[in-house]
Amino acid sequence: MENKGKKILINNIVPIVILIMIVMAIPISGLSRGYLVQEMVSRLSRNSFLVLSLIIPVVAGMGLNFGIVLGAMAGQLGLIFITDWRIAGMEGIGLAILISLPIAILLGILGGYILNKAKGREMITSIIMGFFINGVYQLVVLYGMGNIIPMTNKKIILSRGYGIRNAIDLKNIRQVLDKSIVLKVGQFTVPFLTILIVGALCLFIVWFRKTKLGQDMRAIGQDMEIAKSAGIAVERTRILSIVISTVLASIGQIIFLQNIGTMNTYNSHEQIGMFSIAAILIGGATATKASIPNALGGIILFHLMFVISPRAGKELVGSAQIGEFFRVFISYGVIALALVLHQWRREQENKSERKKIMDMQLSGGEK
Amino acid sequence: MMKTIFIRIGVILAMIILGVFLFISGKEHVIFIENKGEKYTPKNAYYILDGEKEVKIKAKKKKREYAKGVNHTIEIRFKDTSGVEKKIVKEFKTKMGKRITINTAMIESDLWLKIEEE
Amino acid sequence: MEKIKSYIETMGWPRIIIALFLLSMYVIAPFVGLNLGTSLSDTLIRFGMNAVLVLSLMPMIYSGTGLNFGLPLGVEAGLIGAVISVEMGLTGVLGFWGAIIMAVPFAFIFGWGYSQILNRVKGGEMMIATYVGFSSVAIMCIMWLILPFKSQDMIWAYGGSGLRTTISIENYWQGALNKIFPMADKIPFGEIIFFGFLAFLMWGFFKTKSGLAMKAVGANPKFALATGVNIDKVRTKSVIMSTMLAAIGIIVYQQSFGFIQLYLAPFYMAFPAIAAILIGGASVNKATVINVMVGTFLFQGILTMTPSVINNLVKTDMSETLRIIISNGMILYALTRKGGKKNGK
Amino acid sequence: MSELLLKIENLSKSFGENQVLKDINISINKGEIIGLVGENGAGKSTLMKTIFGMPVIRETGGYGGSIKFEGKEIDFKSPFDALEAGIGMVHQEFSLIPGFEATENIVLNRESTKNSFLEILFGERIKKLDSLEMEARAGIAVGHLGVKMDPKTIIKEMPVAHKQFTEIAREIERENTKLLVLDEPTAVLTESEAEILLQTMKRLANEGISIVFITHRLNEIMKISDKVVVLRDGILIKEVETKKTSAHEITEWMIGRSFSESEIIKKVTENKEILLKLDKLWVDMPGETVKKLDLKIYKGEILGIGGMAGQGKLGIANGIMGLYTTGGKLTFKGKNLELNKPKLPLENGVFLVSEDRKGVGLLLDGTIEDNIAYPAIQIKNEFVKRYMGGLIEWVDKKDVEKNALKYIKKLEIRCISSKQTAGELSGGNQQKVCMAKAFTMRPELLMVSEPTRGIDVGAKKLVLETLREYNEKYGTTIIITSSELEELRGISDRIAIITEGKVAGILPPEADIIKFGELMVGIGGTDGKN
Repeated sequence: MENKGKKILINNIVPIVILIMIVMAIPISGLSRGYLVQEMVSRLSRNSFLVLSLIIPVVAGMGLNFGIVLGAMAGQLGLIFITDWRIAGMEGIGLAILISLPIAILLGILGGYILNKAKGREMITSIIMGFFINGVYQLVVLYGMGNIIPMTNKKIILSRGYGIRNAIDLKNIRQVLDKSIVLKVGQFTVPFLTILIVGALCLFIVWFRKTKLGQDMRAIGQDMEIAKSAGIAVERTRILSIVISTVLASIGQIIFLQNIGTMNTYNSHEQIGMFSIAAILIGGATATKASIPNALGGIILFHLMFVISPRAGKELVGSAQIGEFFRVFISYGVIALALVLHQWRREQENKSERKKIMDMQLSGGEK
Repeated sequence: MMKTIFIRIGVILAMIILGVFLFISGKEHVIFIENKGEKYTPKNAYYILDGEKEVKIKAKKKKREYAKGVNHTIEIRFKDTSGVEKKIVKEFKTKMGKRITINTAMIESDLWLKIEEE
Repeated sequence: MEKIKSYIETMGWPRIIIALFLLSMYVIAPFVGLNLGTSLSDTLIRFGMNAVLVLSLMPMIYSGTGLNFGLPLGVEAGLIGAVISVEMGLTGVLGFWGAIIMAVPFAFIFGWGYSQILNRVKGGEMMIATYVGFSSVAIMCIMWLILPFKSQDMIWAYGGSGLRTTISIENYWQGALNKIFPMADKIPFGEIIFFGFLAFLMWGFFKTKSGLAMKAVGANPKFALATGVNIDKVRTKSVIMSTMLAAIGIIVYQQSFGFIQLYLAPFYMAFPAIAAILIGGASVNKATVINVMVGTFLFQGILTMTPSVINNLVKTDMSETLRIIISNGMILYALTRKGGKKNGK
Repeated sequence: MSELLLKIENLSKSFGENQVLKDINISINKGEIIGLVGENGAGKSTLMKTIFGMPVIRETGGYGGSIKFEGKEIDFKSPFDALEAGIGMVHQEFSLIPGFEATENIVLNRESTKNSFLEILFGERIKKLDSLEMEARAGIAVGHLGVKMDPKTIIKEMPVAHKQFTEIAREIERENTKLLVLDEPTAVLTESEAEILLQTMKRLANEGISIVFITHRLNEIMKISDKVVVLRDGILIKEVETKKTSAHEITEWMIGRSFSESEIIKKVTENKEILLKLDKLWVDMPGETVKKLDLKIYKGEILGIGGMAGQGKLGIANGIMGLYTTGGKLTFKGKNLELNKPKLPLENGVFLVSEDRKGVGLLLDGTIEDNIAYPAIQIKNEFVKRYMGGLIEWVDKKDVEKNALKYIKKLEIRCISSKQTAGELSGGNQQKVCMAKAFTMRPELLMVSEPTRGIDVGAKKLVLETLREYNEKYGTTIIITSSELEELRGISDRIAIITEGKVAGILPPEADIIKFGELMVGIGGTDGKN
């Protein structure tokens, strides 16, 4: 029993450490409990869709997919078009998703193909791919829109006549999803429709794991060679997992930006990639195992820390800026720590696995 | 196999049609409302566009409104030449690429709605 | 024809495309009203600034620890050295060497700690290096605010505590290397000679006993193990060397640039350096001094030429976007090659 | 019961110019168990690959002769065609998904699914799995084996025997499995587990599934196979009913090579001084595990280590050099030598020429002279000039080149110059470079693993002569580990046969070849006393 307990402790070391830090920091930061809960509800509804989209590639053995940035870009392109055409309300969100769908699928296929060529190095390749496609995105948005791609709405075009402005006000779809059905639970306002959509995604993930495609992905995630020898189309299935994750990320980004109301065209997609992966890692996920509790728990922990640390920094050391940098440090430090622990633990497991076989053979051979 | 191809093409077509529909019903149109009558212009008039809150418009003034979708109703309230409070409800349609100006003062005459090329 | 084909094979298509791209830039420059002399010296100056930073990647590539995405860690050590040297008010060549001497111990400690982590995660180095680099930048941001620096040129004017984001070393040791060379603004003799000296040391190191051991660990770890080489010790040595060279590299960069950039400046410094050495022909586990020189020249050439040439041609400043596309495109190309077979995650 | 299932007629196969299979004629009836025996390299795995339609066979020029399955000529493009036709194969190392349940493994990629309307749109892989149906199918398959095993357990937590049964269950769960090939299934099982497996095979045969049982344990063959097929050097020696033969006779066929009279100059080793003693040595080398082995090596002798592949003979040398995790006690010249420290044996004058030339023995893109000098530089600081009080240890290129040229002449290494990269050399020349590397170290104990594997005859002769020359001239003790029994008998003073990770017995080179055979298949055995 003790070994089992120890095992659970080691597996979830990261969430526990963060939890302890948060519990200590709450009193220092002086933020009221009510404020924190309300903040968590809105942040949970805003980020869940994006973080959940990370689960499928992990199941398929592609590791934590920094290609989520690709999906976010596709979502933003959709939003740019509907703002330009001035489509408002739910129709605007629907159309944005519809426009971003083909783009996300295309980027997903491209991403999956590249990752297939860099087997064993998926995670670092997906980071670099995120930067590369960001360059292409800037080429299209900063230089393409306005001259090559006709844009009518002058408010989002730069003064020089082409290229999209850095910050766009999405007033025609701001909070449309969240405000549509609002539940009053005690003194907290809960954006019920968004929570419903997130719930639907959770059901989809659970259902998807049970389909033949989901099973193939789980098999490939565990051992690609055996899956291939059993006749599973490994390359195609890996690309499919990336396409699904990219499409979900584009929808997630649209939900995220409609909640915030403004979009900074050139870095909100990079930021979101970083925060989502930090969140799921804080939730206890690893490069080979990720579940829905990891995602949702991770969001709460990450954003609690995100909100508290600047205030705690201010109270403790008298400068919010330190709190600000502390927050950046925590999100990167946590990713580094989680990755190191995961790699290290995998080595320990392999070693003990080998030792177990060896002892068994030594004793087995005795008879 | 042919069946799946047809189904898939059908779904793609449906998505495109859905997109067009969303575009039309979601498009925000610019509607100008002015209070300039030929003979008589009420000192101030009030209008409610698509059930939004009531807006006051002084004489000779012009206001810009954004309205989503195709069918709209406008309810105008003003005092006529003899000082009697009048309330009139009109319906109108917005069309793609057309600019609409509604003249509250001339609401009763048939010149209340002007549609020009944008 | 055979000869050309094999030559293309070894050079690799992307490198040829970039070299032609750069050549075309130099050809177009005069037609677009740019005098060739200034653009060439512009490239050379930037070459001098970045060459040592790119050289710092070599030891880790040789020892098979992969591309050093944790370069910012070494850069931070260099920044500490530079800041202390300014705090002590050292000027001229003394200031420059003072900064290096101050930076080396920090680089040693940072490098050692960094190598202990990397030795525990063999196979997954690149991914973890990236985040160790990012977190080190974040910690140092806090340090710049807390550490007790007094020199007026460095701390915030009103607040009085914490360092400014950019510190001018105008009157300290800017251009220290070029004091004794005539037209230094045209061709940075100082930096090039300094780089030559370090490159020679690097070339020499790989002819010594521990240099050979390091090459063996990178090329074939099983062979190294069978020859009794202590793999972890060699990898630690290579990481410490890389971190120290990165510290020296940033000091050379600042000495020519004229400013010390703190806080989040070093955040993305690893990627251009790695793109440069890859353009030069290096792969995930093989790099030579020639790769460093060719790569830095080509990469910096593109950075200096694209803004001026394209601006005049198309009247838009696309250089920033092009830089991102080319540098990350190169790294992506290297990562998807079969070459780096065994390590790097 | 005699309905014909598989008929192989004068099958032949060659890779490049060496002939691997010559004129094989085998017929397998429905529900018959065929015991397939033969030394490693006798062509067993190539035969199986040909039947199974592995791409490697087609890529290397296909095969001669014909294979008829159920009367029809087969031309399988890939193993999946063979599976479709009803031929299942269970390899020695498990191909099971560790994190999956036994059920999921048994029906892998043949999962039963529920229909769903989405199917038309997203393809049939979108269908939901029908886990109840899958569990039922797995239950039947496991029941079929007559083994009580819970199909819900995860593979990782299963005992080895159950993993073996899961894999067999997967193969027979296919609807029309008619022929099952089992490659060394009992190698990892204990006695009792092997017994259950044999009963299961009997039960499956009675139900009409024919089984090809590849093993080197002759007692198992005698117990359950209906017919025995003996292969040696690619030739079909014998196809006979098991009833009409005996284990002794089979060994003879397996190994009965004519005892070539290569001249043996016998050197009687009278001085019994022990150079190296191994007590309860275990080595965790994948595929070559050594289990609690005791062995004594005398100073100045040439000890041959033989045995079948995968029995652990290669593990010994790698274990001594600390290349794989090792345990037990190792005394060298009376001193206890700490294990798992590769530097220690090298410093004490022990050197290993590895069996894996390309993977361990050489730096393929390093020059010949560097390769030869590497260990000497790292361990003995030879060829190194010290400057500034040892701060700089500069490698003297001229010395390195001189030393390399000496060996290039002595061992007749055919190369353009000593600066040529090792990767460009032929197999034989690469082996000579490895030998030169060993001789530069002037070791007291030289271990050589598979020195003559895959090299031309001329190089073979030269390598063996040089080894004997160094043994006589410098008194270097040599341990040669090889699967070429003839070679060992030609050069060693004593030959130890390793079976199942232990010393099965030590024989003088001129002992009867059958005695060697028996030790190899684990029948006889003097348990390595003398």
